[in-house]
Order: sequence, then structure tokens, then C-alpha cells
Amino acid sequence: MIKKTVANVEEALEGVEDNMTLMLGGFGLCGIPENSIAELVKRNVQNLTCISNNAGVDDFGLGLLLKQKQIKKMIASYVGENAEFERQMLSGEMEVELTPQGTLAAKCQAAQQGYPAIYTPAGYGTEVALNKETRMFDGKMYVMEHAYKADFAFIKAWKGDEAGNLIFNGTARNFNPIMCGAAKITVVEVEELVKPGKLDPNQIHIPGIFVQRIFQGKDYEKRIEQLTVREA
Amino acid sequence: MIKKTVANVEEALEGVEDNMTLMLGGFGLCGIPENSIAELVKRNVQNLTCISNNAGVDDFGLGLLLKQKQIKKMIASYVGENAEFERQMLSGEMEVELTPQGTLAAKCQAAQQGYPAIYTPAGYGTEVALNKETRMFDGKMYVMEHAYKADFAFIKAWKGDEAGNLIFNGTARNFNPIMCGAAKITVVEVEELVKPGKLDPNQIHIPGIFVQRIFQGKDYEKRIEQLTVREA
Amino acid sequence: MLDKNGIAQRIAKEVKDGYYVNLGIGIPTLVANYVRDDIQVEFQSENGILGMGPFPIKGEEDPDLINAGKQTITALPGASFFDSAMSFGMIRGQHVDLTILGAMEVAQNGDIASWKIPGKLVKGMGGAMDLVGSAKNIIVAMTHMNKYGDSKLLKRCNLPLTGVQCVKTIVTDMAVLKVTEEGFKLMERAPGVSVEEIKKATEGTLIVEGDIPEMKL
Amino acid sequence: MLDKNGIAQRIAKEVKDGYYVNLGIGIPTLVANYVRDDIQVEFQSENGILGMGPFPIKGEEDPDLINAGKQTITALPGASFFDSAMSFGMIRGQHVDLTILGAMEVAQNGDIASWKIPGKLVKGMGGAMDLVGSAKNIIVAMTHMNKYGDSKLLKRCNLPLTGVQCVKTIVTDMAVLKVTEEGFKLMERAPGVSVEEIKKATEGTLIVEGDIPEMKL
Repeated sequence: MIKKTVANVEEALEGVEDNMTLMLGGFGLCGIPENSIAELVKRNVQNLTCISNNAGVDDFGLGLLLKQKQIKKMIASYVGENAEFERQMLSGEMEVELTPQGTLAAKCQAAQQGYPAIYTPAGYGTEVALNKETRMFDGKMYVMEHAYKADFAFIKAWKGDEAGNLIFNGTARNFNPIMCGAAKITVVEVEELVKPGKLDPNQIHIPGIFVQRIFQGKDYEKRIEQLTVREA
Repeated sequence: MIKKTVANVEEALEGVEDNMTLMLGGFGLCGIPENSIAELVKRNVQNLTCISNNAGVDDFGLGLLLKQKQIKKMIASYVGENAEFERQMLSGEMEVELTPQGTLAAKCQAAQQGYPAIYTPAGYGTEVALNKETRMFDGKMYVMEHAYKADFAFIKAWKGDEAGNLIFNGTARNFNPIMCGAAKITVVEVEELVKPGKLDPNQIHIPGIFVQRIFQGKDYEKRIEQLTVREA
Repeated sequence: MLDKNGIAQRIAKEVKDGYYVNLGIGIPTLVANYVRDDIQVEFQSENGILGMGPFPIKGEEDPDLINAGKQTITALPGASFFDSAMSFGMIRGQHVDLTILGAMEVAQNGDIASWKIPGKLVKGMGGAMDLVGSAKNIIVAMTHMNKYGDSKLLKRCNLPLTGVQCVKTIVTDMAVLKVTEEGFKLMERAPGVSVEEIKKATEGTLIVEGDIPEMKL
Repeated sequence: MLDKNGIAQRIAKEVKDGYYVNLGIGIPTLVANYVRDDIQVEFQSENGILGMGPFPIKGEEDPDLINAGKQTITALPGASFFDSAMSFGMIRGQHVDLTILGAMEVAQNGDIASWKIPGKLVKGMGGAMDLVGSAKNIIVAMTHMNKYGDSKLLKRCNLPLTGVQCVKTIVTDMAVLKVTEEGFKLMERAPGVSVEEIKKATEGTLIVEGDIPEMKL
């Protein structure tokens, strides 16, 4: 077994520097690496390129990095619900690259799996496909999209073991598994870190080979963005 | 919930005809759809193209179809350990297309996931890449491989529910999950068929959307090809 | 004229037994309320769930269980969770039978614009481009005209496209229309809406053949 | 001259702390027996396991738990199972640090032939083409000469290739060699084997610089 545990979030983020490209798991505020984001804020690294499906809200998630103007470029599929983001985008302080959600997922997974590029029909005939190679297969047009390259990936899992094996919970899975191993260094925070052998090898969502560092996270807020309930 | 259960293997194989292309899960004799193979033998459908990592042994697995000369063309990565196979291949009775194992897996998964083609470095510069498009990405050469098309996929899972959700066991997983949904009709046999809600939704390996028919298999032999043990 | 619920109710009739359905944000979300309960249907949400159930009872919400609109949801028996690549694999691989989504504009060739108004705020396309680029069957749910009274059924879209030649059916507050090679084919009128009114509200070519029945809800 | 176990033993020294290793069939399988137990290593088998353990004790074999050679195996604590696409994703994505496999021929430019003898029976390449096409570090384990006494270290391969310019290191019963731009660079001699003997047994260009030490096992 190859041990991937680090003592804490400070050690987990060792080597994160200005101008790096980061991938961050999560969909909306669901399944975001809260501890790593807090540490990125604390370190105040600058000029980051962030690849994440969303950009958080004003006072949570990636919104915390935006507030400190740490993000130079944001690659995301949906950036609504964030006034500061809007301001920085419209003023030109921040560059924004909008990518269809499935394409974003595919580009991360391609990086993980060693595919240099993939073909997707998403965005064909739209401005997303501008200056991109397109190609017909079986009478249908596809856009070629290249795998992402990133320096660090910050992942939130539910349970993990010391070997880096991960299990995610519910829809907090989202982009987290497919960003593992898609960056040079994958840092995972978990709600529950267990000894090897405690997780069923048949039920691992992501094997530890895709993980370089894992630590026990703490103080999870797990904020709900749109609390919606029905009558009992 | 959309119910996918069929009464038995006869109903599960309804519509299988001569000249069809079939995908069959399994690696060696591990995780092969024993019940479906037996039914294919019984139906004696002819001129089949079979996509499967291996071709079984003389008296088990796909070897049973070979014995009846039901296979016109075999697409596989490894066909050793089968004398009848050898005979039919050398005599030209059967066409054989050898494909690297990872490429085989990728072509199945591409069909499942709606990717028309993928790029892999496997086989570049070898006879496997003859007459195939090649391309450089980041200084490395890749071969373009198209997704497979099949009429039926025959899958063996460990547990499944009536909605078609599947869980595989150990290394019997292999090609089974990635062939689900890679054919027009995916037929799954399981060792244990349970009611919806009995499987943890967090632990499903393949969601039922990729499955058209599921049934409770029986009389599994689960033959071991290379029994290898150590001293206690 | 139908209200939002009326549009959802009409669209629900297009949901057939055995369908996997992806519902977009807004009116499409309401469709789930009107699907017949004697047929088998599963709802997919592209953030990673199949077998999505109703909103939770207060106090039972789970921050790890949301839909693509970030709303708290529940999972029905037979549900499954998966990652975003697998989720869009289902969509791209055409395993999802029906996609229902909103739009700002639809062109008579099936083009759809739904994600961006230049010069105004851009929120992003989310999964819409993947959905319209892949789905076998796409129904657009929208009002026939925008708030300025301009038609949203056009010869050509003015706004940046979400996808090309993909919309099959449009259900508005005024009508049900099919996209055909010749233009929008009027299939049904909303209760109390005349063919003339629909013609006036449709900028694109409207094809009216024979008597146009009133919708049955 | 080393026997099979000797080759495996020498290769085991190339396995470093923190390595994920894929072992081919034959001699490579034996490498696991010689890896130091004070370092952390995990073995991957491409049919779908990471954290592969030793063969089972008799009676504890599980037909659902085999390696790529179809042998019954065990899983160590911290192991995981996965499908074949994920398995080759690990390989293609260069997450596996070291691949050790057998060969029929290696050329001095790093080409390898290991899967086919034209005119004879073809068993198939299995995962070998994926492994050699992707791995960062490839060690070939083989005898220096074939059973007819012909060199297997060649200027150019005669047999159909498994992969091009990919082999980094070769450990034979006679020597350890590195593939360099100029040819096979002799690094170590097997105990009792002279540089002259290695020269004679090597058809490709052999580079001998300075004193060539004897292997330490």
C-alpha cells in the first residue's frame, strides 16, 4: 500500500504558487473542497486559472477567492448567482471561458485517462466551437476538445483511506472523481479518513493511484444554495 | 422506476438473429455471461461477429459457440488457450481481428458514452495501426479508433435490481460495465436480482439506463482457468 | 393562453412509458408534477442522479443531494448517483429519451438560443449545449412571445445559439408546434387561442394544415 | 548467467518506493517476490485490480479474483477493483510508474516485438500494446538469446512490433542494458559473464564505457 496521507491542509497545499492552473471539484456549492479553498484564501496566491463548473457565491466557495481577486481566469460552465464575479467579468479584471458542462467533464476525464482530445457534439455551430476543429462522424458533426492541463486538483470526497481510495456521497460526487489525476498533483480532503482495508475494494469510486495527497477535512459548512422543500 | 426484468434467458435473447454483432463481457472465463452463452448455443444463431476480450476455452465460454461454428468473426485482444479457435483461424473458417486490450475497452466505452472515436497511443507504429488515421498531440503519436457498434451486449453482473442498476464483483467487473449501453440492446444476467431500493444508490457501478433487459441467472459454474495457490 | 403550469401539463403528455427524461430549469421542472403515474418514467439530473424524486420534506434536506438547479431533492428507490462524465455520457450516448428545456428563441430550422444575451450578463450555458447537441428528442417549453411582445419563434435566431437544428417540438402558452423542413407546423392551439393569434405571434413560417385542434390537457 | 529468478531479483531493485507497477506474464510476475518490504509499492493488473496480493492459500481461491494471466490472486488492504476502461486509463494516463514485461526482440532504438510470430500461432497482444505505448518507464525481462542462440537485442526488430521507441531498460540473464540514442548501453554484467560474452550475444550496437560492474542482487 502506498500511503498518501498528509498531516493537514497546510501540508496538502505545499507547492501551490502564483500563476498556477487549479481544478476544483463541486457543482454549485455541493461537494466543494471547503478546506482547500480556505487555505488558498489564506495563502493569497495570485493570478490563478481556475477550472471548476461554477464560481461559488459571493461569500462562499470560489467566491472567496474572487473577493480577494486571486483569479485571473475562470473556466466554468455556469457562473450566475455571483455579483462580484459579474463585476470582475464585466470590468475585464477577470477573463472568463465558458465551456459546456459535459465538455468540461469530458476534458477533465480525458486528462485523467490519458486521452489527448475528445469529440463532442456539444456546442457545434455555436460560438463555443469558434476556431475549433470540427469533424463529421456518421453524418453528425462533432467539435474536437483537448484535455485540460492543471497543476493542482482540489477534490472533496466523503470517505477515503490512507491509500487514497475515495468514495463520494450522493450528488456531491459530480466533478470530483473525474478531476482526480487530471492535474500534476491531486489533493483530496475527506469527511472521514480511514485505515486501508476499511473500505470495500469493490466499492471504491476512485482508486488511490489518482491521488497524491489526502487529509481529514474539518468544520464542513456544506451550505445549501437553493433550499427547496415540499409539504409533508 | 423503469422496470427492466424479463422472465428468463429465452425472453432475454429475443431478437438475436444470424449475422448480428454481439459484445460479450468477461476476461478469460471470469465474469462471462454463462447463461446467455448457453442460450446462444441452444439457438444456434449463425455468422456472428463477437466482440469480447477473449474467446473462451475449448469447452467453455465462447469456445462453446466456436465448437458449433457460430462465429464468423472474432474481435478480441487475446485468443490463446483454445485449440478449436486456432484451427478455425488457421484454416480461414473464421476471421480474427486482434485489438489491443485497452483499445478494445476504449472502443466499447466510447460507444456507451457517445464518443464517435478516441485517440490512443496503443499500437502506433505497429500493424494494428495500418490504414488507420494517426495524429500527433503534444509531441506524441496517437491512433484514432472508432467506437464499436453492436446489436446486443451480453453482460454478467453480481447483483442487479429491477431497474437495471448493476454491481459487479472483484475482477469479474472487467469489460462488463463498459459494454452496457454500447449495443442497441443490453442483456444482463445477475447472480442476485433484488427489488429497487435494495442497492445503495451511491454504490451502483452501472445505472439502469444502460440496460434493456435483466434476469436472474442460474447454475453458475464460474470455472477457474489458472488455479494458482501458495503454501499456507 | 396557458400559464406555466398549463405548458408543463401539456408537455407531460409527451412523456411516454419507459422514458428517461432530463428536465431543465424553470417550466420544465414543473413537468414532473403532471406525468401520469401509471407509466414508468425516470428523471435524470445532469449533475449526477437518475431516479430523482420530489423535493424533500422540510428538515430532511441533504446538502449532498441536489438537482441541476441546485435545489434540494430526494432519490427514489432504484435511483443511482454518478459523476458528471458518466452523466453526460448518458446524454451524449442518447440513452436519455427526452430533453425538455426553456429557450429565448427557436428558429424554424430547429436552432435554439437560450444561454446568452450579448451586452447583458452571461450566466453560462451549463449543460444546455450538451443536451441539445445530443438528445434524440427535444421539447422546448417557453412563452410564445417575450416580455416586449416580440415573437420567440423566428425565421432565424438573433441571439447566440445553444445548438443547431435540434429542436423537434415547441410547447408555448399559445400552441404546440413541430419543427419541419418547411417551418413551424402548428399542431394544437391553447384553449381559447385562435390560429390567427398564433400566426400573428409567430415570426417564422407557420404551417397550418386543416383544422387545428385545441389542446387537451 | 542468471536464471529466471535471478532476472526477477535484479529487476526488483528498479522498483522504487511509491511505485505503482504493472507486471507482465512470465518472469515479470516473479519480480513481486523480490521487492524490498521496507518500501511502499502497489501492483496493478490490467484486468482491473490495484493492490494485488500473493496467490491465495488453497481453498481460498475466488473465481472472481484473478490477474491478467488468469491466475487466482488475492487483494491486499487498500486494494480496489475497477473496469477495463479505468484500468487502461491508469496506464494511458501514465499513473502507473513502471511496466515490466517480456519480449521476443528489442531493438536498439527501444522498439519491442513480443506478440506475434508470423506463420506461427498468434495468441494476441492482450494489454501489451497499451502498456508499451503509454508507460513512462518500461523494463524488459528476457533471455539475452533465443533458444536457437540468436540474439534478441537487435539493430532492428524482425518480428511484428508491439511498440516503437519505448523500452528504457533491458534485464537479461547476461546483463543490464539501457536504451540510448547510440545503442544498447551496457550497465551491468550478470555474475560470471564477461563483457566479451555479452558483446557476442548482442546483435545491436553495444556501448561499453569504462569498467562494467557485476550485478549486485
